[in-house]
Amino acid sequence: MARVLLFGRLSDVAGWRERIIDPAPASLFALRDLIGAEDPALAEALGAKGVQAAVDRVIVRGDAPLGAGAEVAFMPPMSGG
Amino acid sequence: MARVLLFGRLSDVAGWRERIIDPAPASLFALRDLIGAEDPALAEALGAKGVQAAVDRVIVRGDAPLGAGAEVAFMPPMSGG
Amino acid sequence: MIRLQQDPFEPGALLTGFSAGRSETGAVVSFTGLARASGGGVERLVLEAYPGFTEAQIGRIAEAARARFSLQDLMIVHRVGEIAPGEAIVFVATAAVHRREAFEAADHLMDYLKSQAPFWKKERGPDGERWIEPTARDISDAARWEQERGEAP
Amino acid sequence: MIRLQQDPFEPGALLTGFSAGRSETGAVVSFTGLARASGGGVERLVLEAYPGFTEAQIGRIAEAARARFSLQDLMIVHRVGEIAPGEAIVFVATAAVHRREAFEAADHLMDYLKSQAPFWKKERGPDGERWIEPTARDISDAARWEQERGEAP
Repeated sequence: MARVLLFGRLSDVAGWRERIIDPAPASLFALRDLIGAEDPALAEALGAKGVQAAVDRVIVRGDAPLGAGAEVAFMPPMSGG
Repeated sequence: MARVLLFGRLSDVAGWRERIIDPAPASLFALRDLIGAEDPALAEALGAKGVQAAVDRVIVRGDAPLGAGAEVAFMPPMSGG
Repeated sequence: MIRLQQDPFEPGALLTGFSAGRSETGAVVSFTGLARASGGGVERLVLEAYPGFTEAQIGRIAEAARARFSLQDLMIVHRVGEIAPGEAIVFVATAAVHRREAFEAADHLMDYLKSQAPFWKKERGPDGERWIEPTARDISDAARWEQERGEAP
Repeated sequence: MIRLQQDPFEPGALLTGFSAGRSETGAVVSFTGLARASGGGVERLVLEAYPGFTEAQIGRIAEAARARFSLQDLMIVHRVGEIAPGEAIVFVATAAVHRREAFEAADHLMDYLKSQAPFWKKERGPDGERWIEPTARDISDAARWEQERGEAP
């Protein structure tokens, strides 16, 4: 099981903000491909420049394994202040 | 007649803050020499690095003529804030 | 002190609290970011955060500033949710013995908050909604601090 | 707004007034200079001004900042007379559309107030009185702005 969170414009594109994927794929890239497979617009948005992923609240560059109950967040470029 | 103002440590050295000199000398340097002539410690302090003069509230570099009723200020290095 | 909040806050009241009782501080710098109406084009700014992660990342940004500058104290308050034009979005304050450190630390904090704190912002106006992404200048402003240390740009 | 005053002032109250009703301002930066006790070595700071001339010179410093940076507004409040440790000596605030201008203008104002505004300051403590002159850093800080424009250092 993995909990997936979308932020910023990604949740607008997908039409959802949070989702449980069960069973969870073994890796971040496999998870990204899975949620993108059923939604080409989301797949494109997830692949856009500057989109980052965090696994269990740690920013990850490249692929990463997903543990049991992982929290995976996809985040467009950040813009505070 | 000229009104002479001393600021900061200059007034501590001289023991006065404001003085009317009448008749006034014709120039700033002549005025400075006049008030320094009777007080060698003040003469030295007026010649110290960074001491500036203003005539009628305009900073003057070098000598300057003094008009009737001039206000002459001698100012050590400024330090606001 | 680091805080995220939904409710509006008053920057002056925060500065009053931050400056009080500082008999060994020489310099306090504050930055307040305000929501702009853009001539009526923006009715609300909507700020989204990643609860838990956002606070932790701001904590890391604060630690980096503390490690780099001689600070006595710092404060960061950031709004989330809906913000009306003229309301404060973010308040940062720094306290130091001398002014250069206080200025640079506040500047540094803002540059990183702008480009590396997990917030996503959209403008809502008469013509609908629009996501705001960091500008090229936001990115180059944060990069200044890396270059100054001789790191790769 | 430029003001010299004998009475203590509260920096937060000034920031509240300065930030209010700004629906087209993106950034407000404030600087507050506080009197330091220096571990008990300073009981009072005594600030002397040249009435009339000091206000005029601060006005020139403000005009230079307005000419150089895209500012919407600025405020300078400076104490004169006796100042206790922990009390504010000076408050500067700047308002701009973007933060870089607000930061740089506040920094610039303070550099010039430190070295070119007609104030003279002494510390009074248990060991007597001592005049404070601008430090080498105060002078080099103000010189930064000349060098950046390619003028003689």
